[in-house]
Amino acid sequence: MAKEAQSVPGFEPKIIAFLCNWCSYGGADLAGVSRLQYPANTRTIRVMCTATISPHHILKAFQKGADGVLVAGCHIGDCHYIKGNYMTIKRVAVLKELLRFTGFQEERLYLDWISSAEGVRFAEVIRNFTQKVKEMGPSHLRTTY
Amino acid sequence: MEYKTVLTTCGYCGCGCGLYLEVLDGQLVGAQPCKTDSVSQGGLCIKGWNVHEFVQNSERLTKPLIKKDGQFKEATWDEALDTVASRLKKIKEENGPDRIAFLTSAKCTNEENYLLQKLARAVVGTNNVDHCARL
Amino acid sequence: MKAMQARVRKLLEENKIDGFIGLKMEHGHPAPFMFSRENLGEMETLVVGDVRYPLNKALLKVSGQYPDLTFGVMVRGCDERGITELLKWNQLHRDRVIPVGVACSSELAQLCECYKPYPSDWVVGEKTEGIAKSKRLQKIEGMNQKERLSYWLNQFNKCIKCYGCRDVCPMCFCEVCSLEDRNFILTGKLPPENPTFHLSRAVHMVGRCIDCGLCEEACPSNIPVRTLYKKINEIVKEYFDYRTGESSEGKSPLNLLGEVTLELSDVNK
Amino acid sequence: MELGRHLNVKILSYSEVLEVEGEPGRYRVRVKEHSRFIDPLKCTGCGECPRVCPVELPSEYQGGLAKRKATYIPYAQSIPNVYAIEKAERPPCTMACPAGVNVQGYVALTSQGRYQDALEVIKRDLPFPGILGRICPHPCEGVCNRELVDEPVAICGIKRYVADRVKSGNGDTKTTVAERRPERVAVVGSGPAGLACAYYLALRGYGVTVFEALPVVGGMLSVAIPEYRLPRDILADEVKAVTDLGVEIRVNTPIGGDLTLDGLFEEGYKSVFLAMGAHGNLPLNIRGEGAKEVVSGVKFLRDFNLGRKMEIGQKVVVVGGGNVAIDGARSALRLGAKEVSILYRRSRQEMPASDEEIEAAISEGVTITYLAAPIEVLVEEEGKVRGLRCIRMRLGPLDASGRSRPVPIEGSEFYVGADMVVVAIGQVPEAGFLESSGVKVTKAGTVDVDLLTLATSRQGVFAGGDAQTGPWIAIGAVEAGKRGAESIDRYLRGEDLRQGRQLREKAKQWDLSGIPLGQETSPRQHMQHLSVARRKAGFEEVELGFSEKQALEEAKRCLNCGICCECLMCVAACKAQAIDHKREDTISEFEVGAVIVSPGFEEYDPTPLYELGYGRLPNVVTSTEFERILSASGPFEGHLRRPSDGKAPRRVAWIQCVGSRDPANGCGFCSSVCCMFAIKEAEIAREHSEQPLDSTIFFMDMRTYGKDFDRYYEQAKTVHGVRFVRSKVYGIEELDGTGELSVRFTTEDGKTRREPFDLVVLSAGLHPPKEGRELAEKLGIELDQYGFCKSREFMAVDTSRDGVFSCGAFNGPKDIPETVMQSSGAAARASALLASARHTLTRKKEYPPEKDVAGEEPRIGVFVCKCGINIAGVVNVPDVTEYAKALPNVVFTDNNLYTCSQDTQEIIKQKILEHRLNRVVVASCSPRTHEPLFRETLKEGGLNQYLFEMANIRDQCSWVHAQDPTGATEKAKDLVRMAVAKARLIEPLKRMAVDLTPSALVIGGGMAGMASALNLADQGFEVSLVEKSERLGGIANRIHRTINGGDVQAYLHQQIDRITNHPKIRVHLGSRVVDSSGYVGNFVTRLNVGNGTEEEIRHGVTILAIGGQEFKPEEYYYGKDERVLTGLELEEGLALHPERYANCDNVVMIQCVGSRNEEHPWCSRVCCAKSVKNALRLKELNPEMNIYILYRDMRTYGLMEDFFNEAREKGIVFLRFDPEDSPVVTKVRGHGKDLLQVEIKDALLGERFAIDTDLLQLATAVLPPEDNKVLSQFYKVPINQDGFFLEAHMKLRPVDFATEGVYLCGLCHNPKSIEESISQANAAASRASTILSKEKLETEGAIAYIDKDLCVGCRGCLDVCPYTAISYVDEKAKCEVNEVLCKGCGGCAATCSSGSIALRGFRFDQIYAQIEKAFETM
Repeated sequence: MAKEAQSVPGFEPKIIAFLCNWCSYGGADLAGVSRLQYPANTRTIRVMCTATISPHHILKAFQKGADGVLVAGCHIGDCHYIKGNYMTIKRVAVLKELLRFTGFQEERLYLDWISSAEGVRFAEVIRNFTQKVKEMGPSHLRTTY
Repeated sequence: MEYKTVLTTCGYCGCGCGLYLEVLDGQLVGAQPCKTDSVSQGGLCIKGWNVHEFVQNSERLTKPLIKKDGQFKEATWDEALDTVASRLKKIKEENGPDRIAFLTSAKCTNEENYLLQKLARAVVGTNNVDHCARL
Repeated sequence: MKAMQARVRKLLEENKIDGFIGLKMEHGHPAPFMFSRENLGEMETLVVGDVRYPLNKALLKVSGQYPDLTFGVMVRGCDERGITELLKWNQLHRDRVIPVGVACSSELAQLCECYKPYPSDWVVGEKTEGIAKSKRLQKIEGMNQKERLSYWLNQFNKCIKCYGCRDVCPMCFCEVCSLEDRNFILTGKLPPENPTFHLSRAVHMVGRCIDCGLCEEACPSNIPVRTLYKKINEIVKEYFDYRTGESSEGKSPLNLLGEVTLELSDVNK
Repeated sequence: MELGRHLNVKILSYSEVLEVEGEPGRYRVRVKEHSRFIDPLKCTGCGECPRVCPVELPSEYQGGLAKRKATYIPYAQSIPNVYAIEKAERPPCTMACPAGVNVQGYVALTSQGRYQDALEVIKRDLPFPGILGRICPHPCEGVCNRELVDEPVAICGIKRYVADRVKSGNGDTKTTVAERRPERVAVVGSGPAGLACAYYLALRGYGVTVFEALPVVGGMLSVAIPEYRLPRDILADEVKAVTDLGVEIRVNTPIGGDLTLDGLFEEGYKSVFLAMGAHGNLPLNIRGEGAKEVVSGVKFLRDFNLGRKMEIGQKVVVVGGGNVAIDGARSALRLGAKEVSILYRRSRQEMPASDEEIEAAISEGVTITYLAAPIEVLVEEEGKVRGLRCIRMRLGPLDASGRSRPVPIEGSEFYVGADMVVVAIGQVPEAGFLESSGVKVTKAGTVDVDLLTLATSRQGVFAGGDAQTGPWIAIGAVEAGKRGAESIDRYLRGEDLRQGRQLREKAKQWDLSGIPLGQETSPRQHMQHLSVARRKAGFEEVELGFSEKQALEEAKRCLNCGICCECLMCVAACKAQAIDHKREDTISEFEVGAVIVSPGFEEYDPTPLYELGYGRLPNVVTSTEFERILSASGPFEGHLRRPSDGKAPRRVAWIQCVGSRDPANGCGFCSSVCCMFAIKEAEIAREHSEQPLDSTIFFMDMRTYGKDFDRYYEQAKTVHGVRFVRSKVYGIEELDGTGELSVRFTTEDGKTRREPFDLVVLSAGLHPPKEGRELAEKLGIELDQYGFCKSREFMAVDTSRDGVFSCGAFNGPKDIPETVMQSSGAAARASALLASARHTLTRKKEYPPEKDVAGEEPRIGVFVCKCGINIAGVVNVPDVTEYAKALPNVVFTDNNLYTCSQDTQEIIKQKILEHRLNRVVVASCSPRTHEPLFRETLKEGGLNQYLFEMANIRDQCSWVHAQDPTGATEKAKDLVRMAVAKARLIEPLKRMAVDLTPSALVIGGGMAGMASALNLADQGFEVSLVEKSERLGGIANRIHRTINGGDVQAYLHQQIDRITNHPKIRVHLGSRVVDSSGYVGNFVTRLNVGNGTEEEIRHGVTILAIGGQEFKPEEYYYGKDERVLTGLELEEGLALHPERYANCDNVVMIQCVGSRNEEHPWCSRVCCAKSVKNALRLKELNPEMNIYILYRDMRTYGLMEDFFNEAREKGIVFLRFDPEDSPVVTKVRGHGKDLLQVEIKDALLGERFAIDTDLLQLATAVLPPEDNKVLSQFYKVPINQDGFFLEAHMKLRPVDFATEGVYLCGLCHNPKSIEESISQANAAASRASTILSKEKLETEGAIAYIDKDLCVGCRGCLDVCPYTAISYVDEKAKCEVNEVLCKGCGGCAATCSSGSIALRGFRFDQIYAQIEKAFETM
């Protein structure tokens, strides 16, 4: 049955981050260049635009036991492909609502816009999200942790 | 131009779900559960939904094949039946009937299944007979 | 029944349509059948039937074979929404489909919790008011997160992956289905990965599901998949003010760029 | 980023143009590339050197609000991503130090508390820091520039602190001794010179023996300088540093006695260094000097220091002014003398002893008598001294030593009682014995040497220190020892002694200009001293040295004058060995066909405007500083803080026109952009502010004239509540140190008020750069009165010299869209000039044939990078490499120091061949910066460039998980596994070549259309020009003069002539577009060419230049009274029949008719200038005429402001009205004719009044073209809400459409002047030529493709493509991707629920593989 999801001491969440090459991935690089520190729980998958990310990928990530999924793209209007991120916010909105309805802790899926100049904000987003997922405990889909 | 549905029963397993085969101009184009069937009440399993696919499938065998040095070669019925008969007889004599087993197919009619188990039990003399739907 | 038979006969005789897809009573069971000028004689076997079949799906098969002919089809409220969408999704051609309406009975409407259990015009049945708010949804909305989680996981794990919900659905017209992509859903494993399997199909239903309920009726494990797709239609209405099947204008929100009406704060509530 | 890697762009950064010679098409350019002291090819931008650099200075990029190091890159993503070390000339302190010790180096290191490193810098030139830290008279402090600010830096005290601190922590610097050499060298004398020579010879591996005559080691250090100045343990310790190197010191072995110079050579020494010092004492040569109690200063100190018994008089007189005299006097006191006095024949300034010593002596009770000299020692009968007869002196002319010669004053004798006299008037070396051994000695008794090499007259014998220079300071002797060692080393190696060596020039203090002003003054630290009482008791050290706090404080006072202090810490830290402090500036010369100059602008420095308080009040900042404050990479990381106390401001004010529209201060022009960016800053500040922010903008005219700018202004005003106060600001004061500011201003109603603010932003104007004038001279181009580059009439980007073009703010202040248009325009003009040479110099790389890997089992090579210590410092690279070996399909793994270096690229190519690799994975830094580099290597290695995947284990792993090495290594392994998982599924991608029709279609024959057609034709491309009407010229036909006097009609006809007989242009008059299809490179357009016939044109690019329309108003009796004209109509009238208007008495012009209202909510930009132009023309006709211009905001931006001033000077009256009560025009009877009466409420005066006018000009709006909708459908290009065409990006791609291959220019984009239209037209031509100049159009590699069998033609993907690259093919009932248009955003692939669309390179199965392999246990 579904394990009770609550915070477990010593639990290190596994987070998958979909970053878009032109903006959030650039912000992550800038955080690096500025030597900002943030926890190492995130595994990044680089896509050219967040428009490439389908709900399938997000569901697959959770199915494979990710405790948190971060989707970070360009601010509206900044997208290298002009309107790629228009699709992203619609898809994530629908998927989150669906996850909430089926009892999955939809806060584990987080969408944000981070520009390539916002190294500081990128580090902040990762720190806050990792902390929040840590407090939520392991995903109930996680077979082992 | 004709489209109709033929009510029938799925032969794969023992449930015997009622289903319609969709026929368009003589071609089987789909299967639908029969919603008024007292047994399956409109449900089908994955086999039931695809029960129509093998019927007119181009990859069905039309001639007996015998593998010769790794390659299946077409053979006449006589040649095929002679080969099977001789080989089975040899095994029966050398290792005894129980070293042979028979597995029948849901795609055959009941009658054919009946004949095969008769062949096994009477001619070969073994009870190793089974049917994928545990008929 | 008679009215329907008369209308169909008239359409056929006036060459308005070349075939009518409806239900034919045969061996005591109403079965999907195409009445045409060749089998006018069997017209009286045409029934409305109190059980529903995906006639639109049959229509797709037939019109796919004969793209230049015009066909009639018996439509209830949901089927008409289906026709509207199938036109928008370019699977049917506007002037090659003539629907003949049937208004659903009130208990069928109650059963379906259908919000518009009648087509724009119909020859059989009386109009009953639609149900605005689905009680099923409210029941589940009422649960807290943990209850919802165990409810749905238990439901999903009953699935035998028969793909019946997809095979019966008149709106699932894809040539090959991404739920059969072995990189996405492993083969040879029951129950299939959940909630991925069911939620993926739910997402595909954005701008497609006409809430006809055939999926739930076809599910051998009685999984309330229809509730899931009702929720999808609710989400799409609430976020994008888009009602699937209602108007022949506009496109499903996930299939056009459009304008950004959502803020991050709406998403990360 | 793209520019940085472009094959055909050479970037010479950190460089200046010296000279441009030649003529258009063939210029010789000389460029000086300043030395970065870092090899750009080797530097990987890893950032280790700034971490070890001790020198901090204000960062220009951060507007001085944050710090940067001497080695720096301007900002993290700068291109080229190579560090540079900023160096001024060597600071005076280092130059003044005789031994050349790198003073700034060790002071800077000390300021960072890095004492060990500081000591290492010192010991490179001075082995005895402890000694010199105490006794050196520190000539360096004499020239320290800090003195110009307050007091010099206490350098010597810092050196002493460093020496003591490191010694106390018994650390020491590691000295590397070269490998042993056979030769042995003899050093005569163990003073500072001898010891230093021995030290440096030992370092070079020579065997050294030091011969010391006296029983103690150290020469003057031990026998002259008393212990209270130089404790013996310090001396012994630093001598040990020499003996530790294997140097043998033999005391009590004088040379010259039985052991002679020749003896030394016979004993086998190959070379000798004479460093006997100057122990001989100069006699007074006066009567009675022979008495017993008259003692030589040197002997007195020697006997006392050697502890020999000596009796001391009660009343001691010391004769002399140097250190020996002072030490003698203070030692005498300590030995019990009651009274000690010093006689010195010159004045205080000339005393050679250092001030501290003189001060210390006086404080210990020694009395000093200046300008006095003894002439006779008075002796009692039994020969005992009882006193001195002395004489007063006065200072005469300068003598040889540069000091004034003392001259006795007749009759000024006087008597001084004394029972002991110490003679310390100078030492002289006892070098007599050398004469006999062939070593020449000077008259002064010092050894005669070649001053550069210290070689004496005898071969192999060198000399240095006091023995050679006469008595001088110890640091000089140390330097001599070091130089001697160098000479001996060269002599013994047989190398030339003089080659590459020169003497140090004399150092002098810089003048004030070199010193950064505004340094806070801070007092010089002073050492604790032993109490006077305790000093007498014994020989404890008097000066107690600095505390750590004092040393740090003092070191921080250093101004870092040399900027880089050459402490060489960076050289050690740079793993790539890219740093070379000796790199020279390089001058390169090359030939170019054209020159484009764009040095940008400089923000006006508001400091001279004293009343605004910039520079004085910390919370008054300029706009660029505020941009930095708002920026995420700024000093406060984007949080809104104010500089004074870091508090978040609640009330912020912007003050406009600071350093603009200010003729009195020589900047009469308007800077064009400040209004807009002030509003933008107010908006962004509101977003960044944690609590509600009230922002106020003080302005004269709100000049938001650009596209959508006015809407932005209205929104800021009405929706976001930004307060706009039309006013004149007088000054800003600060309320006594609270940081609160109060702004004093006067509003239109004449009232003057004050308002409090937490922060004030000065919108400083855009001025030509300082070096602009110098650059203009070098390039031979003229500047205008303000220093902006002068443009030619109608061609803004042309300068006064052919072949040289300018763009950007250098030829006049402008915003980003204008700048980008001009930059493309300049490129177009240059391309037209060089059209014949196109494709000649551009390089095309040849690659080996691409190996076909289809069907092969994946064979993956994994290269893990250390990046120096940037990765290896945190991630266990060998561990990750080992781990990668075990991953499926991995057949080769390796790790390297710098995978991006040139040699590693060769290794990768070898490994590809050697192991038949068909996939490459590099685990290093970010693909954003390095993927193209590695793809290039794959291509050179014969592999398809897309068979490559990167794992970012630096920027997103080691750098950001520095404190969690295990976590970082774990993550690195995961990232490598993910990359390998995707690599397995990668397929080669081809970039398809698509044919292209190299011709252009220009729609619209107005000024813009013609300009772009001409430019493209001049570049050699075929052009079809389509004009709807029967004649070219468009709206320009009705314009006669530009505001700066250009003759429009003449230019127009010249253009029309060039168009009509240009071989490459076909003109279609009276023609319309009826249909268009195709895409970039392959457009097909059908024209209706009049009289019913149609023509089909094939073209590669399309330029829309269909102009705009003049708004015809209904109000103000327009069309009902011929005295009411639009601006255009009046201009035509003035040009064709001026006499009609000459005798008007009153003329009224109403601005913004039909603009800036609900119906047309935009500013039509050209009407203000047109009204001023017409008004000035009317004044020319009849100076008596009264002209009133009724305006809402006068928007004569840029250099047009001068005409607005001229208009006011000529008496043209400007009346402002608010839109709510705009002017009312009524017809009224008067003077026998019906008059046009214009009634207005003037905002300035506040009353309403009426003007009867003979002529009413309405400055009417410019509307979008009528066929905008039609063309928008044909070419699938969008229109904005006002009806103008919507460009791809307002600032960065102002002439492109999102749909590739279609461009726009002129009024159809937005209202603009003729010059601006022509600039934009050239820009459009330039952008179009980037397509037409290609032989073939290459598709992107990673683009989407649709599997025909799976697609059901549902068209769900069609409207998700931002580039309309997907089209539905009716006959196939399927969708298809146009590979030329697709940019690879993947939107369609993610939309298609059946999965029949895939984005190459990012297919679903590849992304699933990455997800699955993300975590080991998943």
